[in-house]
Order: sequence, then structure tokens, then C-alpha cells
Amino acid sequence: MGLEIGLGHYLTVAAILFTLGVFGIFLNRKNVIIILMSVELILLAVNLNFVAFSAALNDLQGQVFALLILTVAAAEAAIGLAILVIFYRNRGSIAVDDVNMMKG
Amino acid sequence: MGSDVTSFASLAPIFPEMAIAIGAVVLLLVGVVINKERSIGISYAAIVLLLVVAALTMFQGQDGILFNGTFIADGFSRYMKALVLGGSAFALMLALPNAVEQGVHKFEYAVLVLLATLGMMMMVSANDLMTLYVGLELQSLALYVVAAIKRDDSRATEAGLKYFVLGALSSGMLLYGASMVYGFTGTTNLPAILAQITAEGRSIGLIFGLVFLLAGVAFKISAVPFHMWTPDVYEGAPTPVTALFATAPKVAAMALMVRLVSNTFAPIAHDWQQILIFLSIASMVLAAFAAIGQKSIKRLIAYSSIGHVGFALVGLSAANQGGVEGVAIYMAIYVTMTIGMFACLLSLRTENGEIENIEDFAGVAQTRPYVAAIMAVVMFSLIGMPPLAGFFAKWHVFLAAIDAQLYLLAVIGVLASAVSAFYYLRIVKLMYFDEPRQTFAAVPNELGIIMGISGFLLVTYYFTVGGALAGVAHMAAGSLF
Amino acid sequence: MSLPQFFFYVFSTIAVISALMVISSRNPVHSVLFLILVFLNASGLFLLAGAEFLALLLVVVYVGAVMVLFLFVVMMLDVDFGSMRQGILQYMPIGVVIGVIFLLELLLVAGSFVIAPQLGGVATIPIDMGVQNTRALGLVIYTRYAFLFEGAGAILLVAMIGAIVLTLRHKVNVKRQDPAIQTARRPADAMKIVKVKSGQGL
Amino acid sequence: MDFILSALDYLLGVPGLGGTQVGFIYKGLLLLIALLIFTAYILLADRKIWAAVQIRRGPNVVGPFGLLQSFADLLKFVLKEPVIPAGADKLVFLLAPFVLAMLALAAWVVIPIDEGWALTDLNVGILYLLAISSLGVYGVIMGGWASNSKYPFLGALRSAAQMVSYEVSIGLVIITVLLCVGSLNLTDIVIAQKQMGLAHMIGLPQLAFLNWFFLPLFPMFVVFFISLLAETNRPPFDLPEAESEPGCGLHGRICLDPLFAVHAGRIYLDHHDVRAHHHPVPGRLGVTDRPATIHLDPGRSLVHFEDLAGLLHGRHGEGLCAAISL
Repeated sequence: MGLEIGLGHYLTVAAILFTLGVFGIFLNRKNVIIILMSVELILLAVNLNFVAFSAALNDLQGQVFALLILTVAAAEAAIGLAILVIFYRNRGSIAVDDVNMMKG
Repeated sequence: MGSDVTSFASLAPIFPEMAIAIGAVVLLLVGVVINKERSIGISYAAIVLLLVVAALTMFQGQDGILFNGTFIADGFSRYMKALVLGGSAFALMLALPNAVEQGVHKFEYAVLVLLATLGMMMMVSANDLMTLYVGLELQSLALYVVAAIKRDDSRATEAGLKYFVLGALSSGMLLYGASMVYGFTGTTNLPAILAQITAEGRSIGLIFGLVFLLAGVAFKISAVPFHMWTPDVYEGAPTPVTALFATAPKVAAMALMVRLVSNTFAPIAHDWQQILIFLSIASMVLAAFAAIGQKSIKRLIAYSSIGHVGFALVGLSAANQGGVEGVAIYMAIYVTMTIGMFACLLSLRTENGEIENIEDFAGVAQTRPYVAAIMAVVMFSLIGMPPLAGFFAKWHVFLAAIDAQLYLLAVIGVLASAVSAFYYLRIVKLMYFDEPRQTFAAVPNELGIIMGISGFLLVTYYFTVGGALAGVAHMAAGSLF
Repeated sequence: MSLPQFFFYVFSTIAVISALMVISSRNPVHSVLFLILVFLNASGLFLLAGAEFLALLLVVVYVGAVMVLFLFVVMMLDVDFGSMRQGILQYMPIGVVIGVIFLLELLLVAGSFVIAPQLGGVATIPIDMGVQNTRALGLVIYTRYAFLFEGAGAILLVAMIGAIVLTLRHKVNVKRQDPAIQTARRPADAMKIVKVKSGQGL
Repeated sequence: MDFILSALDYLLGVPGLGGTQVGFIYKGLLLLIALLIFTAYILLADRKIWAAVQIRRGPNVVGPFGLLQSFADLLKFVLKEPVIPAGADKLVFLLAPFVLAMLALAAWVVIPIDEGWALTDLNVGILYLLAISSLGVYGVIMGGWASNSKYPFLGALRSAAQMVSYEVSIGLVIITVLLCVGSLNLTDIVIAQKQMGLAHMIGLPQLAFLNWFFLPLFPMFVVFFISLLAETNRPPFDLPEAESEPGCGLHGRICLDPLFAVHAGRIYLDHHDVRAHHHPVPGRLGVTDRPATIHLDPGRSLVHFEDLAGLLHGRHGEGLCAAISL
């Protein structure tokens, strides 16, 4: 298929999204949900990478991989939110600073 | 473009996975139907299934590459699979007594452990980046749930949350690495990647992908600096679950690491060797010093396991067949020691439930001499005292490092070992030389048997299983080179 | 500038800005909405790269289901959003430095693809322009990658079991309506006819 | 400049600029106008039919037989002062009706009006439809949440939960059709029904409706129909609207008129009073007559009305027969 837009463009966008996702995880101190969303951003960046490589290499494997990541990420989101909900039930808070019972 | 599976018999290499998958689904259906009080039977069935499959995989398993190169069964994968299956089975056994108090009495627990084991088997048998990822996620997702399965306990849920967040981040990194490797080699198939690297050499993108990949896997084996989650998760999760975390998933992730570096990325050994040496030294040193100050026994175990991962990585850093052999032997002995340690820990129960602090071991030798004796054997073995099994584990990996002329690494390993003796011996000292402060409940039969097996194997390792294990490990490592 | 290029810049700009808003927005609900915007634009980028099936799947699965889940949870966890997110600034400077270094490295790699070895003829599954993207994917997923397909199924099973075992609570003391019992009820079951003598009562 | 010219060419298709066919914008405008007029009369039909069921007249004042009722309602919504509740999240509040309206119209982009007359003949048309209709949930949730009030919010959550759940079964049913046709292209699906149906087989192509897939896939058709009722919150699946409950569920939320979305951002405050005035039949039956029917979401209904059309179509442009789903 080839790309009308350079592969570098795609990889750049993906790299920025990935960085923002990592950023969101480490910088955010107040809300666990934002962390879950940052994880989704990271996975999206990876998907973008795979799709771009797939087009550049003219190879379908990358798209199959992206398809699997989509599936898994949906399952991951479901479990993450379930854990978040029971955490909230126990603590009454989802602030990152409150995830602190165990230290050492 | 069709599939290479032509008949049922051609599926033989994947029979172990099929058995576990079918077993998990059947047990799930049975568990939904039967009475809640009898759901512990599901655990017994799962244990039997795991042990039978482990034995069959080890002795009857067939080798082969299936599903257009996405799945591989070879000597190495069969060895590691048997280890994973055995580890899961014993971890499930540890959950049998006091299941209700530990929050692992639901039948879903056994089913999730089975599915996690399935994921680990996929990881071990991964011959493609996609299989690797799917297996890793199957394992991780099941374990996130298992960590938080005691859902009314705020520490368990916190452990689950931490495990999930950091685990998701690590799989993101792993995937980013995988995408780079795919982009710069044009394939996701591991042998094809190997061929491509051999033909074209290295490129920046490939190295970058490799770093991300290794970072993702290093998180799963909790090597420093990707260990932050380990102490918290080990402390917060119910103890039988911690026992599971410390055994089977580590073996599977280590197997994955071994296959990636010593097979797929073998041509660029020089690049990953530096990373592994760093991980190894950091893990050994940090664990040895961080564990000294711990009060909680489960945190101590966490740091101990981080340290042992460091020792195992010493063997892998050597980048030769002897090193991989050493890792294989190390993981087997490590699993035996860990299971024995958790059996001792779980069997010491006061009226307030299980013990949490190291101080609670005081005087155990007087009230529960059997438990104290096994615990002492395990501790000495963890230090690496000859002629216990732990000594031979370390001996193999250090020998491999010296073979590869990594003298500094070996020296640091020995020194870290000596430092770690301090906190292991503290427990022995507490048990034998302090006055008892509390009385303990009777030891459940299951735990007594597990302790016995573990203690026996550790003590008589050199005379009984040692030779056979070395032979099998040699064969397993040989299939990668 | 051709049309695809124009759309690439539109989609990627919106995606990046929205992603920034996701992690910096004060209100989590706005974060989720921005994340949806990121996904929609990423779907556009997928389309431009020829992955039309994945593009629409992204919208159906992510935007249509996963993000709804997020939105549900964000809205239902009754958190005082006003008092949140005050401590973010103290971590900002170090974070920016690390982030920029990280990004530069990633960009370096992205740029280095230009000088990467030519992989012209090695495609494992070449994309056939004559076959629709959906069909091509379907052809390999159910044959070549059947093993992975089954594995993904197991993952979804785990997600289902996990979500249920963690969050489902059987409420006791819930009164339920059973229409069968209601309609089967006869006057004899519910009424007793008593003759009351006048002036006496019961 | 090339870029601007080619873009204009694509959008307008005016021959002077080098184009040869009717442009995107003209087609779109034509479709839009037709759609809005259809919508107005489907709404009227809906109210009339429900009125007849309940033995009353329905709208009959504005214009002959009440034919201009919908336009009168529309004028009312344009001219009425928009009310934004205090404490509402203004942006999201105003965005919600926009989202719904945009999505409802966006879905029509791939509907084949006639051969070669779909605005865009996507390869993955059905998937596009599923994607767009799965986005409709957001309009509901955003509206419910942004109004900063418990009842609309709970109503919106109920409605959203129902929409998300039944989307799955709709998707599964559509897959059966895809399996029969072997394409995700809507034009292909319509043509396939022409070629492989019962009417074609018995040599009576005039009986087009026998060609439709509802015959060979009858059980699926039943599932689909039920899901459709649930998806659009029509009785007996109107639980999310909860008209009989004090909070009145979803109805406390924004009015969702696609054309006048700007002004429609307001809570339908007078709903209870209007209902009390106009309902000759109290209780359950009254539930179905909505006094000022704009809030019935013509937008959302359209999406699904056309979903059904895609499956039932014998000939192009027969979508109206799918109005049974309304």
C-alpha cells in the first residue's frame, strides 16, 4: 500500500502520544483514572506505530498485532476499572496520594 | 495461507495448553453450577490437572512448531512449562487451608490461576512477538484480578491497583519495543527476526526496541529498577497469592527473557549483555541492603525474590549455554525454596491470624520444631550454604559468569550473597535463640507435606535429584543454541 | 500539499493537543471527552494509513464501549473534583525535562528509520491492493493466527470473570417480583370471610 | 493552490472548476433537506398513530390535519429562550445535542439512496454505521451529566446502559447479514438482496420484499427488531425514560432537535404540565404520547431506522417501510 505521508511523520505523532502517556502516569498525583487514561494513550501510540509500519512495509502482520492490542486493551480497561471501583469502595477516594497504605 | 494443522494428532505439541484451557473452562462451568460450600473441590481438581499436565509435558511432551510459527515446543519450553505448572499447582495447594480467611475460597480463584498458567505457558512457548504479548497479557490480567481477589480488604485492593497500573505501563513499554523491532526487522516472528538481524546487523531502532522489550520483561521478573511494585504487592496480596506471584509468573517471564536474549537477539549479545549486567548487579545489591531494614516478613520475601532474580540474571548475562543451563537450574531450585518458605509462613498461625512481622518468628523452634527446622533449611539454602540446593543454584550461574570472563559480576554476586546472609540468619536466630511470645495453631496436613517435600529436596539435592535436574537443564538449554 | 497530507496534519494536530488536554485537564470528565477526541482522530490517521478496518474498530470498540465505561466510572465515583489536582505543579519542572529528553530520543529513532535497511521484499503477509482490508485480515486471523485468536478469546474470558468476581455483589433483602406467583394467587389464599355479628366486632 | 482547487472540486463538483460530477456539497444538501422533511412527517405520523391507538385525535390544529405541527414545534424551539441550568457544565451541556444531531446525520453519509448515490460508498459501510450509532451514547450521557442534576443524570445512565447493551446484539445480527452477503459495503448488501432472494428465485421480482433478508434470517430479524425497540427506548423498553417516575428519567434532559441544536440546549422544564393538560388517557397508555415530541430524538431514531432499512431494502429508496421501527 505504501504511505502518502512519510513514515517518520507517523512515528513522530506516535512518539509524542507515547511521551504524553508516560508523562500522564508519572506526573499526575491526584487521580488514578487519569493514569488509566494515560495507559490507553500509550497503547494507542503503539497501535499507531504498528499501523504505520504495516503500511510502510506493505505487510499485514502489523495490523494483526494492532488488532490483538485493541482486544487486549479493552479487556485491560475493564479489569482496571473494576479494580479501581473496589479500591474506591474500600477507601472512598481515588486520589493517587491515597494509594499509600504500604510503604517501606 | 492456510493453517499447518492438518489433523488432531498434529496438534500434539500443544496438548498441554489445550488440556489447561479446556480444564479451566470446564471447571468454570462446574463452579458456577455447584454449591458454594463445595467450591474448594474446584481447587483440588485444578491441582490434579496441573500436576498431571506437568508430568506429561515433562516426560511425554512432543516438540514442534505449530500455527505458522507462532508457537514452539522444544526442550527448553517443556522444562520451563513443567516448572510453571508445578509452581502453580503448589501455590494453589498453599491456598487450601484457611481459604476463606485469605479470601481465596471462591472457585474463580482456581479458574483464574489456571488461565494465568495458560498465559504463562503461551509465554514460554512464544515463537512470535504476538504470542509473547498475548500470553503475557493473559497471565498479567488474571494476576491483577487475583491480587485484588480479597475485595473487601483495602490492602489487597491497593496491591491490585498498584500491580495493575505499573503492569499496564510495563506492557505498554514492551509493546512499544515490539513495534520498533517489528518496524526495523519487518517481521514479528522470532526466528525470522534472528535471521534478519544476522543478515542486516543492528540499527538504532532495533536496539531501542530491544531496550524497551527488556524493560517490559524486567518489570515482570521484578528486576531493579523495575521492582517498585514488588514489595507493596507482595505485602498487600493474600499470602497464598503472594506465593503464586513469587513462583510461576517469575519462571515464565524469566523463560521469556532467556528465549529473547539468548536466541532471538543472540547476534547482538554485546548490546543486551550490558543491560542485563546492570539489571543483575542492581537487583542483587539493592535487594541485599533494602531487605535488612524490613519488618514485614512478606516485604522481606519480596526483596529476597528481587535478589534471586538478580542472581539468575548473572547466569543469563554470561550469554553462553552454561549460563542458560544455570538459569534453568536456578529457577527450579528457587521455586522449591519459595514454596517451602511460604508453606512455613502459612503454617504459623496465632489466634490473630497469620503472622506478619519478622519478630513473630521468635521461639518457633520451641513450640513448632518441625516448621522451624524446615524454615532454617530454606533460609540456609537461600543464602547458598553447601551442600543445600541453593548453593548449587548459585554455583552454576557464577561458574557460567566466570566462563564468560565476567569476574566482577561474579564477585559482586558473592558479596551480595554474603550481605543477604545477614537477614536470612536473623530469622534463624529469632527462631532458635529467642523466647517464644505466642502460641501457634496446629499445622495443616497439606502444608506439612509441602514443607516436607521442599525440605527433603533442598537437603538431599546433591544426592537425589541434582544429577537428573542438571541433565534435563542441559538438554533444555541445548535446544536454544 | 495533497489532501491526505492536509488531513494527516489536521488529525495529528488535534490528536496531540487533545492528548495534552487529557493529562492536564482539571475535570476528569473533560479528560475522558478529550481522550475520545484523541481516539477519533487516531482513527482518521489509521484510515490514512490504509487500515480501514482497524480505524472503524477503534471507534466501535474504544469510543463506543471502553470510553463509555470510563465515563460511567468517572461520573459515578462521586469524587470532589474541585479539591483535586492541586499538587501537580510541584512535579512539573522535572517532569518536563525528563519528558523532553524522552521525546527527543524517540524522535531520533523515528528519524533513523530513513536510514534503516531496506526491507522491500521481506513482507511476511504482503498487502494485496485488490483485496479489501477487512477480508484480508479475516483471511489470516482465522487461519494463520488462529492460535492468537484463541488466546485473545481467553483474555476476554479472564476480563469477564475478573470484572464479575471483583465487583458483583448479590444484594440480600432485595424484594423481587414473581409474576407467576402473583397471577396464581387466588382469593382463597389471601382472604378470609368472617361473619361479624352486628354490635360486636371481632 | 492545487490543494484548494482539488478540495473545492471534490466538494462542489462545479464543472467550471474542472469537475464532472455532482459535488459532495450539493448531494449532501439535497439529502439533508429531504431527511429533515421526512423527519418532520415521521414525527407527525408517530404522534398520530399513537393518538389513534389511544382513541384521541392527536395534533390536528396547525395546518390541515395538523400537517404543519412539526414545523410549528420547530419554530417554538427556535424562538424560545434557551435555559441553561445554574451549575451546569456549559460547554458539555451545549455540545451534547450537537453531538447527537451530528451523529444522526453523519450516519447518512454511507446510505445508498440509489445506485451510485451514496455520499461516500465506503468499503466498510456497515462498520461505519455501527461506529456512528455506538457514539450516540455520548450525547445522552453528556447531556445527563452536564445538566448538573441527579435525575437527568440517572436517566441518562440508564438509557446509555441500555443502548450499549443492545448495540451488541444488533451488531451480532448484522454480522449474520454480512455472512450472507460477504461484503461490508451497503450498496453490495442491497444488491445482494436483489439477486439472491426468494422473489428472484420464484421469478416474481416485483415482490421485492420477499427478497429481503428478514425471510431467510427470520429469527435474527426478531432479535433485531426487539433490540431496535430497546435501543431507541420505545415501549416496552422505555424504562430509561421513566415517565411514570417522579424524576422522569431521561426526560429531564436536554431537548434534542437536530436542526436547532443550538437553541435546543435546555431542560424540558414544562414537560409535566404539558402532559397533565393534554393527556386524555392517564397512566401507562399516556406514557407513549409525548407532548412536544421533539425530545423523542428524531436523530437517534433515524440512525436505527436506517439500520433496519439496510437490512430490509429490496430496492433503493424504500427505507420508509422501515418506519415500523419507529
